[in-house]
Amino acid sequence: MGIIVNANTRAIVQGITGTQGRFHTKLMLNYGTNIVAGVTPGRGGMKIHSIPVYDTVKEAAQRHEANASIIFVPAPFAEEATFEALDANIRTIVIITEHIPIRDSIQIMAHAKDNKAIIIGPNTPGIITPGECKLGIMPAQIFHQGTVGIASRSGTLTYEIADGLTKNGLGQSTCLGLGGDPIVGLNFVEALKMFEKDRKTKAIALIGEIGGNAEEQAAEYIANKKPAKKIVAYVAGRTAPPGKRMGHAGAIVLGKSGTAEHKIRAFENVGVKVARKPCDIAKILAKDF
Amino acid sequence: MGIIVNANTRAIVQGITGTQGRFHTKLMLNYGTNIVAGVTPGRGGMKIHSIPVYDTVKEAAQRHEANASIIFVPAPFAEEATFEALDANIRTIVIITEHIPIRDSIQIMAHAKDNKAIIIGPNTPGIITPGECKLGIMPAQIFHQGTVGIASRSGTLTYEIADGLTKNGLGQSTCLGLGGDPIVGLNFVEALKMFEKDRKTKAIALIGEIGGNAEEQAAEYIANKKPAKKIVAYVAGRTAPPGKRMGHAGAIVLGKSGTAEHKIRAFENVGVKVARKPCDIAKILAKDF
Amino acid sequence: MKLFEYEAKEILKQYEIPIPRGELATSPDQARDVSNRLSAPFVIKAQVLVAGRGKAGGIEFAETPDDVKAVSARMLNIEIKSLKVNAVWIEERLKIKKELYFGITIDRSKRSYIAIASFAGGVNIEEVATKTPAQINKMIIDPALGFRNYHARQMAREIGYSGKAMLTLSQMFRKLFQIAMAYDAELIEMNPIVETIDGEFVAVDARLIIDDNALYRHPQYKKRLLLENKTELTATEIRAKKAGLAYVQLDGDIGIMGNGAGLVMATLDAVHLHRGKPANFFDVGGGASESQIVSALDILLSDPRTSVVLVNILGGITRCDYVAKGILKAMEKCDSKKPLVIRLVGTNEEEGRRILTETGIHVLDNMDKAAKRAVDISLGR
Amino acid sequence: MKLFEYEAKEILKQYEIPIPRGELATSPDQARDVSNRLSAPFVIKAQVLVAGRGKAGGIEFAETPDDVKAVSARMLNIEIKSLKVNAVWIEERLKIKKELYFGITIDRSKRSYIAIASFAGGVNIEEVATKTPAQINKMIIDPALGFRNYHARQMAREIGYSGKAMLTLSQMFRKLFQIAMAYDAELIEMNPIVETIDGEFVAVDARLIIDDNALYRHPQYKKRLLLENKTELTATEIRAKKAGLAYVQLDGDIGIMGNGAGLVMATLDAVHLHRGKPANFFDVGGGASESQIVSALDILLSDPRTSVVLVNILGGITRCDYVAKGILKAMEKCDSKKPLVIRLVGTNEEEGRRILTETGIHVLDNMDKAAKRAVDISLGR
Repeated sequence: MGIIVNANTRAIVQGITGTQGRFHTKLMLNYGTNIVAGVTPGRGGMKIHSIPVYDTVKEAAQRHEANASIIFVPAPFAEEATFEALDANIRTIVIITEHIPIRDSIQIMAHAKDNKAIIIGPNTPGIITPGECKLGIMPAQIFHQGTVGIASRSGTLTYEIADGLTKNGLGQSTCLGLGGDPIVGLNFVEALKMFEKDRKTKAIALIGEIGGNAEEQAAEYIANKKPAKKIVAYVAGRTAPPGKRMGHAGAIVLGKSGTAEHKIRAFENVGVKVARKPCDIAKILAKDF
Repeated sequence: MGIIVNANTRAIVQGITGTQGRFHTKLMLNYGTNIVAGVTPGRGGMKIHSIPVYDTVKEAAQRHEANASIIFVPAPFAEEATFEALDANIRTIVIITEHIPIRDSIQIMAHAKDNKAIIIGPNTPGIITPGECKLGIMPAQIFHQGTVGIASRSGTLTYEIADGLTKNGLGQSTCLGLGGDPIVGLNFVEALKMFEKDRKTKAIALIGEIGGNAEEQAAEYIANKKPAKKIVAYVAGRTAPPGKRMGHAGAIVLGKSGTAEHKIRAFENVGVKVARKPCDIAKILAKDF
Repeated sequence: MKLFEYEAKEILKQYEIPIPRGELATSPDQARDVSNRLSAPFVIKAQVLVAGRGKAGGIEFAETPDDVKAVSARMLNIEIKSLKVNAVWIEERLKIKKELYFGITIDRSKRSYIAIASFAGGVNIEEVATKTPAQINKMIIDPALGFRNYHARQMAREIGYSGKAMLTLSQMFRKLFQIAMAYDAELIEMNPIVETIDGEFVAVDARLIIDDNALYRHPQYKKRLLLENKTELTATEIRAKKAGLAYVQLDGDIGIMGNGAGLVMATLDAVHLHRGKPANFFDVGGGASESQIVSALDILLSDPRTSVVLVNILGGITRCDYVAKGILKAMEKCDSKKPLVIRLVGTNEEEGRRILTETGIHVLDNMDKAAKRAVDISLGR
Repeated sequence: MKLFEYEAKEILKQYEIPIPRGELATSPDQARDVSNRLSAPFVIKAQVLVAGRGKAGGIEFAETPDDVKAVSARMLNIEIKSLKVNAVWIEERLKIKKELYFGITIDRSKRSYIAIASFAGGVNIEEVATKTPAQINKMIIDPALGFRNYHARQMAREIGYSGKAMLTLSQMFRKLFQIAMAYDAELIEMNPIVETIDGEFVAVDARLIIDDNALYRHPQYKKRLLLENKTELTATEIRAKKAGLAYVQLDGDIGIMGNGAGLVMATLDAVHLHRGKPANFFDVGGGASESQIVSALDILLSDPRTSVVLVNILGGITRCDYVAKGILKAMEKCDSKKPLVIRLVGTNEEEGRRILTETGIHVLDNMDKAAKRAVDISLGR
């Protein structure tokens, strides 16, 4: 099973006619993802990799009974695209787009909450339930079916860690990029809750980084709820100089709660083992399997 | 008991320092309404008729455990005032103010709906549960405790009819002005549902007028739900020339569904007796008591 | 408040919605000059604030500037539905492939704005709605979201367009919504939007009614509303409006004044039931001041059409003592011999009654009786 | 993007938020001229894009225009936190009764804007927040509602004001929110707002950071961002930014480039663990094009501080074949002898690896090993 996406996911691609949309639709189809339609306003009627393209999400969703969307549209149009998906009753939305203004993201999340929808991202590699569904841009060959659930704030670092797990014989139930922006949809706590309920998931890896307090909130949740499943963490940015921007706004060091040290201590205080290097995640988990 | 307001109502007055606010606060206090505080931004600390005035609704509501508000502020500030009351967890709001732009009223109603609040008005004389609570500007001497529930789209016409009832020995459970604007909060159907549940109410009078389709909706509701209580109606504007504005926008004749004839027929078709003159309401009801 | 076609089109132009090239003219010569700057053929449209001007001779075609002058001369000389034509709009006539409708108005029962689109524009949209409702596409506008680009695209799709045409059309829809919000429109519509044989979309006629209650946000129009020759209001209606009163002229002889639209309508109905004919609808509204009562009565008493004046006041916010004082002042001021029938009950009723009775004026407390008395007087009974 | 104090104050002024009378000067003479137009006493403030300039000599007082000239001459000659002072802001010094704080920023965990007010302004607000959190009033801003007048009034009440003072202050708060939205602020603050002994409220310092991702909506600032002498960025950082790359200069000797902020940070961490010193943080981001890879490597190879360059690419949107081609082109272009350590896995990995191996470049597939190799080279091991 895994969480959020699986063999029953019927996805549309918003922005399917753009370079990235087209390229990754192909890769998702190759992986076996059930992409049922694409949407690009003004391009209705054409086909991309045999997938029908519509002018509106409403048409695409209704005709193909879609239940998920992956968004590739440029940042200035991402808010609109998400709203359009929400209004068409799509309740699982992966926003790949990066550089979305914070003001727009805040509106996206508020409207999604009103609609009880799951937003993954923005600025995420997406989500993959290996062997069932890939709704994202991650290199598929890295991932294998298994029992480790991964939730990560970082894109490529997730691949790094999943690759390490796979090479050590540890497959994944679902691997989830939360997105690298200051404002994202799904967070660690919500992902933890889902992984706890998922029967296939036996262990959970949380990949954090400097900035914000999502890791601290996860630690607090773990302290209160004491999940039965094994949890391991990694936090990137120990050596990031405070106050400097590390590539995206999500990584600005904001006070103590934003530092890697603070996050690592928060995890360790509640009994979560924290890997020093990405490759140590696999070593820590391997001991238990 | 009656509906919405009763002896347990603890109301604040927004715009208490204005001429109308001040005047009607006095009259409501005289009636025995539990007015616990007033609000006028910038006037916090003063007293009106011994009632403390606050700068914000939040303070007034929290310190005095208010559960209702009556709004007298000028039209350009009415949207803000209603939002402030809603944000302070007040869930019964009577908007006396007239001439509120439609665009503002639409926002008021949407936000009230999100908060599951009851809005009475705008452009309403308010609501009175005789002998318990008057939250409005109606002349109190007209109303008497009794068993007829009145819901009306018109202000003074309501007094006319209540006066007629009282003089014929028919008191009222609650008398409610829905407001004369095109966009109002509570409507006939919602008022009907409440009156049906209210044990004190034995009969219901609906006072409609030309414009909109609130009467037709009420008729449809009556056809579907077949309420057990006796319902009588009056519709003003039989002789109104179509297309002319009758004093407020709420009375524009819009197509057939806006005419008095259409509304009267809708009521009669579902077995509701329609009075030809306001004073006939009392005559029709008197037969049954 | 209704805007003239040329005012509405000016706004559309500011928002870059395509409209036919055109200009306003207030004289036949100016009409010819204007058309010299445009390309033939032409359309000449009377600028009057009533619907249905086409059937009343308010829209005509012309091939040459001289024709335009002749047509304009005729049009500037007529009345349409009793309103004088003070200006004509001259514009280039398009080659029509299809006529569409798009409008935004209020849906009272949904408590929101509603967008309406149809591929069957160019005729009375209410008729289409009644006879072939399937040709009308409606969309309730979520007050929190507004009418977004994708909503506009959905509507353009629903009336049959796709690809680039859908995008162009949806932008027009979306802009009209922006105008509706910016101008507090109670109703705004482009009817028809013409799809030309070249595949362009052009708003050929535009209606815009501004919510009167929002006019304080639009002072330029508020000012224009009460300019003579620039309004659909009669002189008396303008006078009432300036005094902050709601007055509508009717064709009977019983002047009627009351407080509250519902009560005044019921009074009209009561007069009718007794076979009388109201001269007007006159609502002094809630909380009328003494001076408003004076203005209102002054208008009624000085109207040569009224034989009797019926005042029906039931005081809530309106205080009976103010009304009584106003009545006395008005009678003093007008020195009218016209009979007055006064019904006065409600807030400060005793005081009001005392003021009037002291000066010998009889006051009734029953509306139906007051209506009957007024009718009796008007019929000389 | 950080705005200069004078830029932020210009915006405040447009929104009619009271600020002290003041002007910008870029030379000591101009500073004196400016102060002649103002009333003594004066404050001279260095216009640099770093926090804490006060302690670094960036804020001084003066009594006469000649004093202003002298102070400005000194200030225009220094560097504050390694940034040259190119301009000073001269303004009238106020008579302070009280200093307040008001700011708006992002609350990540609530996914919304948050307003922060305190009656203990004028010092580091983070310090107040840590030591005496009760002196900080916070309000989460509902994205659907925004920060309305009554929210502003509530906050003004909460920091102890009522009556007219509350109204005045709340209007300043509300306007700051409007600015925050209009300018896509990540952070905006007035610190301090001075309550003068005359009871006026004046925003004495203003900070505004625009969300970089929203700069496309604010072209005037986007343009300014990359002007030399007008930015907090180093020359290399400007160069990287122009190429669409995220670069931060550090003080070691191992040039590091990767794709994805997390991966690059992990690479920095790994280099540290092996006791190496990164020269920089360099994220080429998702879907980097060949030419971006060329620009990035060009910057690193031509940096005299780097002894070795570590490339760590794990391809998702980024395609390994593009990266490989970019690496070859960059090497050709720079003709650098600097050792390159390349780690390349992910999308189109085989093709990328083939391209590089064919030209004799060794490619690693393990990040930790690559980090170790780079450190070994830098330490001459």
